[in-house]
Amino acid sequence: MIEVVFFAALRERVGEDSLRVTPPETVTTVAALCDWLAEQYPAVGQALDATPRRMVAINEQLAEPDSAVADGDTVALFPPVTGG
Amino acid sequence: MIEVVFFAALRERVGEDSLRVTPPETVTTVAALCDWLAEQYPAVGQALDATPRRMVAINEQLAEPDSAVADGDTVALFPPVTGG
Amino acid sequence: MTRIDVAITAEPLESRLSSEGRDGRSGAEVRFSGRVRDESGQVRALFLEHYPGMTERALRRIGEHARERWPLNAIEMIHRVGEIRVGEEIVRVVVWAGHRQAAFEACAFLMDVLKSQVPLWKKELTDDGWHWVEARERDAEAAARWMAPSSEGAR
Amino acid sequence: MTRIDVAITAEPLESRLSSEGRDGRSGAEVRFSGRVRDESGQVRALFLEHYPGMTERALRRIGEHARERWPLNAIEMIHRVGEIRVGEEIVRVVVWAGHRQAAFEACAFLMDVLKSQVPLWKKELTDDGWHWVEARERDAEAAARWMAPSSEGAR
Repeated sequence: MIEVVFFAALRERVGEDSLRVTPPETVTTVAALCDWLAEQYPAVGQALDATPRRMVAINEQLAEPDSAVADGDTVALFPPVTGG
Repeated sequence: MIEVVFFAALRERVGEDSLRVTPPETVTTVAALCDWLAEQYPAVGQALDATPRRMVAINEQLAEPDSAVADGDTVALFPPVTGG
Repeated sequence: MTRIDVAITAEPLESRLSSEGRDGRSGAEVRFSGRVRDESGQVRALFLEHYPGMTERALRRIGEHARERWPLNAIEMIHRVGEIRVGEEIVRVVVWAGHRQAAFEACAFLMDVLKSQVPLWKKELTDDGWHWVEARERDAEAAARWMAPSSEGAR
Repeated sequence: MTRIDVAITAEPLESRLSSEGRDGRSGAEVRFSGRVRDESGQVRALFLEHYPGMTERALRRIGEHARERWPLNAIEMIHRVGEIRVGEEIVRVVVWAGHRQAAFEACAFLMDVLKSQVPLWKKELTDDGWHWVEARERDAEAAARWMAPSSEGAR
């Protein structure tokens, strides 16, 4: 199982704070996970399309679209940060 | 008349806070004033020799050795500053 | 060892004193305070969202990068979250070092990297309602300059 | 117009609050505090001499240079004189601006120029008695980098 969490504008567009999902074993990267989520959850697909510039963190560390995801990970998707 | 004021190590070496002097008309620059002071006041000459790196201000504005000095000016001589 | 203190708080930062660093080691203290600006005269309030846990870890991580890169004695980073009014302090970064240049550079580095890598998001309230603030290209560029080969030396 | 406040005081700076700049104009406040360091564990106290009148004018003048060079909202410079103990604040420079980069640069500029152009002299008390502190080449170089053609733009 993978926990997917959303923040800020992306969270509002998805309409959920988080999803617990179990994608097929072929989903091994962040990019593949996003593609799979978009297929399974149309609201997520639309929210991702509406947020073309995105950042990702795996287990609370910044990561890239081609970073590996594995069972048990927490994957956070969010718009570019605007703190400070 | 020109008022010459000294600060910090230079003041201590001269042994005076200030001198009021009336140099001859040929003394028209800071450098010439220092040379003339050194001749007239051996203590000042020794203090200037002991302070080869010096700064100068004319009427409270930083100046250079070849800056012009005139009757009525206040000329300050001091070692490089060390504030902050 | 360089002390690193980080905090995320929903309370006004104005009421928090920073550690004093009056130990005779730190000749230089550089402090940055960011306040809510009202550029257009239209911002009523700001709301700051964060990623509990990761935000604090990310702050600590950038502090660790700074202390690898400059000789520092202590770092403090506090960021406010929740609703904030115009004029209030939103972030405070304080760096103590033996010499001022390291303190200035590390403090500027921390702010630049914070703005592009630490999970925090701003929402503005104007007469039209709440809007998420867009990330600025300028902030990404400010962070990128610390990654240039010429300014390397971190690890 | 950029407000410039300067002060020379024989009282502890720790007891002086800086103006707050909470007007909604200033997103960025950068503050430098310099404290008496005890590098060798041998400094008992420091004594600061100044040139009454000129010191204040020189501080104001470098503030004017800074406000010509960067878009700033306010500048505050306070320098302590007389006898000061290890750990106490000797100088505080605060810059308020709309954006952080101008505030960081102006504050670093003010400190560099203060250290090489403002009439203030330090004397240290060690076990051997009082000694005048020698000016450091590093400080002259730090000030000179702001005068380089590539960083021109002042006047």
